Amino acid sequence: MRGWSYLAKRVSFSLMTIFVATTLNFFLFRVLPGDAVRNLSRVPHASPDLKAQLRRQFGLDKSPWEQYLLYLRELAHGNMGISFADQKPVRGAIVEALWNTIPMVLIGTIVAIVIGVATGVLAAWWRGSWKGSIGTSFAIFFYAVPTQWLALVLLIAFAGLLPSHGMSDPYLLDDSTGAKLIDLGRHLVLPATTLALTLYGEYALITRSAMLETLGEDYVLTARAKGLLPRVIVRRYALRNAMLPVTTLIALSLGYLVAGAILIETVFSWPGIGYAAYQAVVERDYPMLQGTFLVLTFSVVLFNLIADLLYARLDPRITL
Amino acid sequence: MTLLEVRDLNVWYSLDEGGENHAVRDLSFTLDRGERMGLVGESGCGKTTALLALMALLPPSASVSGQVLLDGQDLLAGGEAIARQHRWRDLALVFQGAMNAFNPVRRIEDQIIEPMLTHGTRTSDSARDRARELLEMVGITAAAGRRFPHELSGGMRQRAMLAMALACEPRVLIADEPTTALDTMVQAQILALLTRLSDELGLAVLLVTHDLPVVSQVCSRAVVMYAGGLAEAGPVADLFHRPAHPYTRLLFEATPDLHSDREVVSIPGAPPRLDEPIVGCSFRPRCDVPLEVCSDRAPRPLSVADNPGHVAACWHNGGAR
Amino acid sequence: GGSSTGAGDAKRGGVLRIGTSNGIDSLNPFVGINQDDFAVWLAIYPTLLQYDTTKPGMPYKGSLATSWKFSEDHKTLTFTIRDGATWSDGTPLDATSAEWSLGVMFKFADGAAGNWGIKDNVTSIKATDAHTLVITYSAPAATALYALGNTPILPKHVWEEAASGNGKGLKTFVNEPSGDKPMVGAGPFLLTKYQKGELAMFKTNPSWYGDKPLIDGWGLQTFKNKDALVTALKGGEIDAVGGIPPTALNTVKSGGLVVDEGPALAMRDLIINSNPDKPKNRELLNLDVRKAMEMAIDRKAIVDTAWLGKASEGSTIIPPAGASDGQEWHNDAIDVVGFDIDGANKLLDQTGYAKGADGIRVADGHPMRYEIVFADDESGAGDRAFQIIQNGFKQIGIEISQKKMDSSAAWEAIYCDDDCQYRDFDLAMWDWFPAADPDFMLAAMTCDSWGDWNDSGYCNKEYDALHQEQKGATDPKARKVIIDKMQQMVYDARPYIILTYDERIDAWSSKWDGFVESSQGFFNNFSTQSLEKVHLK
Amino acid sequence: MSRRAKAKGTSTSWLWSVVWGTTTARAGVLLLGFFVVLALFSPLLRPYSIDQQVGGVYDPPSWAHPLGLDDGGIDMVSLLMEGGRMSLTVGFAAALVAMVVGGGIGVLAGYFGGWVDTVLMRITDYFLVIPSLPLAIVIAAVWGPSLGHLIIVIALLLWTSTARLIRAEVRSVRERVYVKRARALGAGHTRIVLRHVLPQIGPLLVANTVLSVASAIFDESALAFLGLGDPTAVTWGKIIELAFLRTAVSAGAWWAIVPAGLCVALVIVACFWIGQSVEDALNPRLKVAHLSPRTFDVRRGRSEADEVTP
Amino acid sequence: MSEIVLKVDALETTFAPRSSLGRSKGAPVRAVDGVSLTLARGEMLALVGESGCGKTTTAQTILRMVAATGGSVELAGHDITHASHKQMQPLRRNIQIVYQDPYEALDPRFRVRQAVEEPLLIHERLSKAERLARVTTALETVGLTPPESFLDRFPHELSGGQRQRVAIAAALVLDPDVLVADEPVSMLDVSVRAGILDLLATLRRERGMAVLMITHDLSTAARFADRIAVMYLGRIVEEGPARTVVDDPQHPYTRALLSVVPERDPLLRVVPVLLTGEPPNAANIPPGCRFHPRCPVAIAQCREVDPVLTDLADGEGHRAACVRLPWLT
Ligand SMILES: Nc1ncnc2c1ncn2[C@@H]1O[C@H](COP(=O)(O)OP(=O)(O)OP(=O)(O)O)[C@@H](O)[C@H]1O
Ligand SMILES: Nc1ncnc2c1ncn2[C@@H]1O[C@H](COP(=O)(O)OP(=O)(O)OP(=O)(O)O)[C@@H](O)[C@H]1O
Ligand SMILES: [Mg+2]
Ligand SMILES: [Mg+2]
Repeated sequence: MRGWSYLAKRVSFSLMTIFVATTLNFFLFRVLPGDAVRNLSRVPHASPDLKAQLRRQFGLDKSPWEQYLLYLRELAHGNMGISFADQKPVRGAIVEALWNTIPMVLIGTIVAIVIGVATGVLAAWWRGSWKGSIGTSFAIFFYAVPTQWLALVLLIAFAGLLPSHGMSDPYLLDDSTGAKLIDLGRHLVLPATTLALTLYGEYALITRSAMLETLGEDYVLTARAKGLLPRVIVRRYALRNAMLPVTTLIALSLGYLVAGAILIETVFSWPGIGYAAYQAVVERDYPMLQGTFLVLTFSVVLFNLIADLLYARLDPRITL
Repeated sequence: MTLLEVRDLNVWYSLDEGGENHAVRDLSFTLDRGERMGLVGESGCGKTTALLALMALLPPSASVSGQVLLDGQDLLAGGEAIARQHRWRDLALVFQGAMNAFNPVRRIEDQIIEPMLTHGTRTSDSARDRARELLEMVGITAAAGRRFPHELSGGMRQRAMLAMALACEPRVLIADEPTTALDTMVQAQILALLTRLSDELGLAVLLVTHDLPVVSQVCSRAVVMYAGGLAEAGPVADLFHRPAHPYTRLLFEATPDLHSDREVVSIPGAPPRLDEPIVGCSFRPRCDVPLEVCSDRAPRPLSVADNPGHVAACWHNGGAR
Repeated sequence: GGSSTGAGDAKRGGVLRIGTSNGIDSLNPFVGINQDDFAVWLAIYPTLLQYDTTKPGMPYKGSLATSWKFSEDHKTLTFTIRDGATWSDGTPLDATSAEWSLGVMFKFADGAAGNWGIKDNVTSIKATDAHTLVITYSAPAATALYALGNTPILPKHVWEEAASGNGKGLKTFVNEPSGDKPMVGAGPFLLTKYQKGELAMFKTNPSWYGDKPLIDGWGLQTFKNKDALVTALKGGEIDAVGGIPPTALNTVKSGGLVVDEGPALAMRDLIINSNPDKPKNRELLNLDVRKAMEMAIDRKAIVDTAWLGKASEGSTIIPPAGASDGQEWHNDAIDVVGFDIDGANKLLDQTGYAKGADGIRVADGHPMRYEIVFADDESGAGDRAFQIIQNGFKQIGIEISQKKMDSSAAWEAIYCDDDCQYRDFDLAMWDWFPAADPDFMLAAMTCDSWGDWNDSGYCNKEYDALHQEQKGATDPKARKVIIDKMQQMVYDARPYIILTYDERIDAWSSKWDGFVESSQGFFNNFSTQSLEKVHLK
Repeated sequence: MSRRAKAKGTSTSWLWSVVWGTTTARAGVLLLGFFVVLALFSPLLRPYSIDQQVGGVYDPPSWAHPLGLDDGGIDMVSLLMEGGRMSLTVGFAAALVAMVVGGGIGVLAGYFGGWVDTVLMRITDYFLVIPSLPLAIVIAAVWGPSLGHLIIVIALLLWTSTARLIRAEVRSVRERVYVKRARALGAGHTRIVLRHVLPQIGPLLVANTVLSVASAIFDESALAFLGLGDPTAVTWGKIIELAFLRTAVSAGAWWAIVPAGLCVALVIVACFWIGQSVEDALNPRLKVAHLSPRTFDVRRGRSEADEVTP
Repeated sequence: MSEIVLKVDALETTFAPRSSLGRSKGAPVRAVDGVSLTLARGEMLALVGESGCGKTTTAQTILRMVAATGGSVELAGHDITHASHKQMQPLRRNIQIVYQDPYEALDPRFRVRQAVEEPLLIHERLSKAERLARVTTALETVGLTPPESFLDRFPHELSGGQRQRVAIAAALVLDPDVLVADEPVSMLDVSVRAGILDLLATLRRERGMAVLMITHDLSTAARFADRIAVMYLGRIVEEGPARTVVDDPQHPYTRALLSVVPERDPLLRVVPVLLTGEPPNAANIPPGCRFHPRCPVAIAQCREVDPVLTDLADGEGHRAACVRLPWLT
């Protein structure tokens, strides 16, 4: 019973948040400068007639409140509007962009989690010795370097060796699945590495401090008193408990990741959601921008929820 | 008869800000098979440190000298590998904060089983049976073993902790203030349980507390520590009725009685700092009957009235000049 | 430049991979405005004419129309349409097709088809038979061929529905290939695949009415990141690039690539608000002040530093690369004032705007400090140019600061809307990519263009009269005389100080040959010659 | 023990002893100090003017220009100094704004609890889930780019975490006995907040602000890179952006990109070292490790204490 | 009996259950459930009972730190149960509190002087010199002599006993009528407890200050208090002169509580009466006598009748709340 009410509470908060974000999202974009219709029509010579007609078509002649209701209604039907830039439904473009972002982000994140957590554990274990300091220093460095800079540096270092633009070679002759996968893999290397490196630092630092915290807990001392081997204690006691905050933080960071990929996608022209958001700003494409913004918010809310549920799942003190 | 012997134990903690805390000083005592002994002293006098030293569980910032002999084998000399084999099999430890002594994300039962499997004293099936048995023994239902630590009350947790301590049938149970965090009624229950277990299983118990009456009721012998060193040790009756160290006497006098309106005293002053060398008797500044020699030289623990089981480190108790 | 060999012995086949940093904006001819869009339409749709970019004056040459003829009074234009042309799906392509398509653009010239601008003086468009298309005008039109020539002819059977009613469907029509089928077209190439913002793929159109191209097809890949563009070219991921950034020239040259440089049809300008009703900072209307400003601009430094030498010093509003109808339109007789700080200071001293204690001149009681509206698409080279101008102005006691805006905001800041009279700005920096024919650029300076393309607020009746006159000057030589005069007028009044004319840098892999030597580069929106002739070595 | 460590409290001198007493924190202070000094005196120390061309476009490093020249032929060392001045200004200003806003909201929510807490924290929650970079993009686009707006945008990204942290800490401070005692005494809210709560959270706020400076500089570089920085101010982020726009990568001019990013990274590392050391010191639990690859020493011989004789 | 300075009548304090989504989760916690007590000038009343029985909550309610949900509190003749913040302010100086934990009771950044003068700053307008004089006197009173050597110290430079003395000095400086001491010595070492308790005894003797001392240590209560009130699950179950309650307990709960107090003398070993059953839960108070589920002598009637405090015939103001009283021996 309690579990369901917890779930219900979390889910309703998430929905509430999405609603607020949607509303904010709508009104925020109303204040952008630049006339939507001018951008929309892309025609400086457009007659007043045509402009008025376009205004009507895009609902820009209505009051903001009416537009807002209209927007909500359409959204409820999964309609995110028509892109001003290319007159195509926003939803399709966003779905496509998301599918492009996901593999890159997924691979980068998995790599980051694996090496980040491992470094964090070892750095905590070797705290105070030179080995620990090296681990920590690496982590801090990668935590500190600007993402776009790291991307550029990798670009300089690997220019010519690895593709640095887009996610596939459009002129690939061999169109077998294997060749396509290899091609995608080659394109993935630089963006995913950039992502993995920047995240790695963060994850290692989070893990390290969570480990330090748990290593100071009384149950670790008890475990030692029980005669358990250090590696058993690290795994079953320290890491297992440290993973509670680490998992949550990682899940949370995943939510922001999609948005955070903007920089990487910009440098490597990766046709993902972040790049789409950036392009939409540049092109003043309100519907597209609203759409990406909504998707990004949605991802944060979703991962927040996942983090909560995961925490509840991992920590028996919280009953689901 | 002697099971555990501590000889000239010294522990220093090196401090972050430089210097070191000499937390345990030349502590020696013995613990016999099946015996219940109390270790009492003011807060910060080194009780916990001494216990951790017994199990070689001190932090890396510590350094020790002296010997901890279990059946004649030195636990400190062998390093972590040797000490680990003895932990829980021979010496089990119950901490003050049973709250935090259990891993919050694992079931009680699994945590009880764990040392049995680690030390290979049981197979996994019989270990599980044993865990249930132990839980029943300390007065919680075996089903409670399937629960997580936070699902038990403080008293139940302390009992479960006792059950866990008994898992490998240790010969010595070391209990560091096992009842301070608990309510008087629960405290009485736990102490009764402890007494019963030690009687039934022939378990030697080293009970650390700052509550003298508890020691009086539960233990046969006690060691009184002051500023890291031994002040007096002996049978509790002797300590109460014939204290040979003014600190022991004052400590008893500072404790009120339920049924008498006897004057209750306090001991003026505070214990000495442990990060500075102590010249002379460490208790001298607070002592109500100081001698001249006390400020110059530290007294050695000597037998009181030729009773080898009762020692006191006080110039009033004699000592070579 | 690329050399052309005879088509006969050249190797056939291969896909030419072109990289661009401009990119396709939209494939819908009623929506797209990018240069690459126009180039693509030219490649996939038939046009009546194309330009011959191999000749300096870019004369017209036939395409779907084999010949054209003006009547005596220059009010009727007759095209002869070639025989046997078809759309790629087999539907016949003849004069009626052109009539329908141009008719639609004519009909909606005030609306959806505004950017094709084919309305000027046109009274009717008629196909008298399958081979003859007749356009009639209300007045002699010097720009008739320019207006009609390169306009894509769209397949009626595809567009008919979108063009029905008020034509609002034209703007929302999705003009992209679907599935495996190439899009219906009748140019030298067919569009087979399109991914917005990334790639367009073309294959040679087997049923094209012209000479078959040598390649199997070509692709146009968009690189928003210029570094990636250059890297891809160097790494052999693409074969040819139009518009290499000057900063990468050395890298490209050292990479064993063929580099082709030439003037481009683009310019960078400093706009001085010339609205005569300007209420504030009216000293900027003073011609001497403007002249002094020009004298304080070190154009050479801009060319060298901002453009690394890959630009030329500007003068008039018609770039030297502007040519059509066999005529080059730039007035090179203009006496451009040189970089001369002392002269500028002297000139300003005469105006009475003396320097204040802080070295800034004071005009009518206020210091000569101005904000420059700066469209952020000029960033990079533009920033550098600004810096140089700022330094120069400082030496003559004028302080300017950069007010960077994205292009929408910049547009808001300087362009008049429908009925606005005045925009409150002093100076601005932006660019122009004029058309081949000078009419468009000249029109942007007329009083009529207020509320439209006229962003400087310049208005001069005499100039407007000349503008009307050149429109009717059907002889290019005569027209040039008028246009020279107009260029001089604008230069003297300085609503614009033209800073530089762009130069383009194209480069391609040495595996390829056959690019047609052209003033407009190998990939442009004037002709498909290069794409038709290019081939593997 | 830990209780005592905590009760020892946190005074300014304590803060200083942490910052100057820990090796990493001291390294951080020195590193940050180095950049701050360079920044403060950048107009005096700069070897060359930052708007005067002193050589060719993207000239490589030489003795006269150890880090080469940028795409406008301007000395990189001078540019980096000026960039540092601006980046640090943005960083510190944004962190301060975030500290005031976030700290204020955190204190209010944490101290008053109840509906004040609920409302303020809900607002914070909403801000927390809004993807910050796109929000910043939109705001920068709406307001137009300027240093002041940039500072506000970045502060907007930062204040939520400060608010949450401070709220949590204030809630715990509020439950401290001495605060309860003050309430029992009849002390007003102002007095309690100003005299008891604020001084107590001070060090944490300082640590958090130092870390915020790092985030702010990081965010500035990201926004600048996306073209949302102040176009007229030279910042490290701006330097990277310009180099990117002007194809420094394909021009092979690594010196136009690498040093600016390293500067950002170094400042962030310095802030991290300081902030983290303070936070660690505030959390004495981190000092205890019950498990470690090292073990205690075993000393031979007897205690010296015994040998002490007057 | 002399002047009553504090009168608590049928005091009730209920903590609302935590709610989620508008629905309440669990039952309300009735931490204090009908407590009545009086405190006369110069008297020390010890409130004893198991952990969680509501001792602290009673104190907090008396001090208006939490709101009472029923009953009344009268301080020196003023009903303060519903006094506003403003009305309460001048009355606060009459009632002061000392907390259990001397390590937490002082602001770590306040010097001794500041900690002790804070009440003066809040309640009185005095010159700096006057304040210093008051602070010095207070420090002397609590035995921190010479005061000058303590004035400028920080709490961490003091021992636990000294800190508790500073806390008491800060409570004394306003010369209150009532001092509430919530477990004032339980965190201190045995060796220094007596000093603090003696100090409290002196204060009430010499200043006529009434002390409400909360403790779970019956020996201490017996030794230092005039009267003892035994609390169980939010209610006082037995009350009377300290000696009488200890030597002649009437309520079975008091008896059990007394039986588990360990004796100092190892030779006197007593057999404790161990209560079984779940520890009491203030969110779930059993019907009838609230002690019956754990009572060793409960009878059927206990399940129905909720006994009230009744005077016992010994004429010493000894009262207990048990159905089975008076014992038939
Ligand atoms: N890790 C450590 N580093 C430095 N000093 C320490 C450390 N642990 C304990 N000490 C110091 O050593 C002395 C003895 O501490 P210990 O915990 O053994 O005392 P205790 O008798 O158990 O006290 P309590 O009754 O408060 O538990 C104290 O002065 C304490 O401050
Ligand atoms: N703020 C609160 N909200 C909800 N329940 C509370 C609150 N404070 C106390 N309680 C509950 O009220 C009951 C009485 O608590 P109180 O602290 O008064 O007991 P106590 O007798 O002082 O115990 P102890 O001896 O442990 O200090 C307990 O069940 C406690 O859990
Ligand atoms: Mg201890
Ligand atoms: Mg309490």
